[in-house]
Amino acid sequence: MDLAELHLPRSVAYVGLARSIVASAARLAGLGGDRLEDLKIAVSESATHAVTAAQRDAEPLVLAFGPHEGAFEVHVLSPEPARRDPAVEALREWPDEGGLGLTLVEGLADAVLFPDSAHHQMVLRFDLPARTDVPEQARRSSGAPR
Amino acid sequence: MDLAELHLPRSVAYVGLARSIVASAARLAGLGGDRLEDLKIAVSESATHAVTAAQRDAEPLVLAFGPHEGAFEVHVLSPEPARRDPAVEALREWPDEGGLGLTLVEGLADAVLFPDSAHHQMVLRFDLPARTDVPEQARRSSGAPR
Amino acid sequence: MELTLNHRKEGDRTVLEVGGEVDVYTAPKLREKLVELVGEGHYHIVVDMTKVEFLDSTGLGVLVGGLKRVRSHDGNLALVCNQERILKIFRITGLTKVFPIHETLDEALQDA
Amino acid sequence: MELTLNHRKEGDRTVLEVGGEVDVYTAPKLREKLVELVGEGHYHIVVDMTKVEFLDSTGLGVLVGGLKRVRSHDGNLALVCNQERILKIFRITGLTKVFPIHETLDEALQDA
Ligand SMILES: Nc1ncnc2c1ncn2[C@@H]1O[C@H](COP(=O)(O)OP(=O)(O)O)[C@@H](O)[C@H]1O
Ligand SMILES: Nc1ncnc2c1ncn2[C@@H]1O[C@H](COP(=O)(O)OP(=O)(O)O)[C@@H](O)[C@H]1O
Repeated sequence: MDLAELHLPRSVAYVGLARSIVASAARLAGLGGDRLEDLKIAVSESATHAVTAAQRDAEPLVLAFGPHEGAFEVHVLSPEPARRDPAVEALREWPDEGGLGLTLVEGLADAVLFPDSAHHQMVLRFDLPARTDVPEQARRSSGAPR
Repeated sequence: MDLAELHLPRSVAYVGLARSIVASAARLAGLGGDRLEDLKIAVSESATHAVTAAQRDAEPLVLAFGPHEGAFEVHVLSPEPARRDPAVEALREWPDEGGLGLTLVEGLADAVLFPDSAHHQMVLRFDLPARTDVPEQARRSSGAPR
Repeated sequence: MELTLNHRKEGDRTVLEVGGEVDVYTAPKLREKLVELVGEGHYHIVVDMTKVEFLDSTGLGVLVGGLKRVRSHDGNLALVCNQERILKIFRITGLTKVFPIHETLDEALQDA
Repeated sequence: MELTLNHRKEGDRTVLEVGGEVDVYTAPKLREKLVELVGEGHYHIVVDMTKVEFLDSTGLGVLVGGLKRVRSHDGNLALVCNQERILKIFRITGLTKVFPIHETLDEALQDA
């Protein structure tokens, strides 16, 4: 599984760049139309979570992505997923509205996996259309060459 | 200078993904139309050079990019820039046609810099239109937030 | 794409036109605007999202916050949205039951 | 975007239609095709690049190689290209002086 990796400064200013870059890779991999919009929102949620949950903004936000086993996958490493940063928490005006982000991700992706049991990593999967529909090079050049 | 970094497997299959991702970041940063096409070609040349000049394909191809001092910059680390890999050289049918790549990069970018004297790194600069023409968030979200 | 915010009075309603991308980076501007409007006594707000190009849960949270704010003044907050991709995220999160959502601004303004 | 290659005879010329992206990943297919055509005795080739969406120096190198190949058989290789962004890279590299470049296929076929 040869994924592309995007490293961004861990700042809310880069969440827009994250979703737009991952979407352009997904388009090359054969994801189209509405599914690209779904992917953009799901990536935005995961990146927002990873950025705002971080205790230190020194380490970059890392997203790994590419086609894998029939789906376009996005891997997001989320620091400190279980605990909430009190500083971020203090900014929340509506703590009782929590959970919208994860609800959206689960509603939009075809699958959401947490490969490590501590939930430090989140994998979003968006099923790709059958291979015959996708230009061959586009698929290869946006991820695993074979 | 907070650049985004793209890490790709060092394979010719990923050069297309590299140019398309860097172009989508440049578009967000305010680069438009023909200049995006120029950038795509220049990035393709640099990435091709970095991939084919590598002695080992273990290390990833790394491109760093973002707006900086009025231009959209792309930094490409090129392993072994001076020496030619004999294996790659043997594949060349037209050794006397060498130099097309660097000629194109220099003809298409507004500036090409080699910050280290050993030429291991190449920086391509594409001037961005005056700030007033560019949507504010697009600029920020594709690179240096301030 | 920058977030754009423009408001105007339409009878007893205040129409807030939102354009561009609403995410964790731009949402604070939308929140400030809603806080400001309510602070100035605008309690009957119609948020026109026809020109919104991106919205995620951070934006949803800000809209929910706006709703709570106007309700604490016996006001209301309605939405105008005709884009399927944006309606979808209101449906997934169950917020279609929380906000009155209209297809056109006229429909929203005619609603009692 | 995959590289597409289709050839046909037009009188004494062979027209090779190239579509999609020609870069370091796809160029070997174009080179093989040119080697194959010359091997089969096609020495008067018109490469129609109207549908090319991307071309960089690797592609230029393959075209130069094709030109050398047909010339060693007293043949020729002409190009059809009407896209400014692609003509530009021929100009920058000085290859407009090396290849006959035509705006349309008709023009290329009428050229002696
Ligand atoms: N990308 C992620 N990786 C791991 N855990 C996550 C991720 N996103 C959300 N969570 C967890 O799911 C819970 C709800 O998060 P979220 O839906 O973002 O809530 P909110 O809407 O309150 O920000 C939190 O405990 C959070 O830690
Ligand atoms: N991105 C780069 N970084 C450093 N040196 C480069 C780069 N691209 C080309 N060069 C150097 O410039 C020379 C010409 O390279 P290039 O134009 O790619 O030649 P060719 O067309 O023969 O592949 C070579 O010596 C190469 O090492």
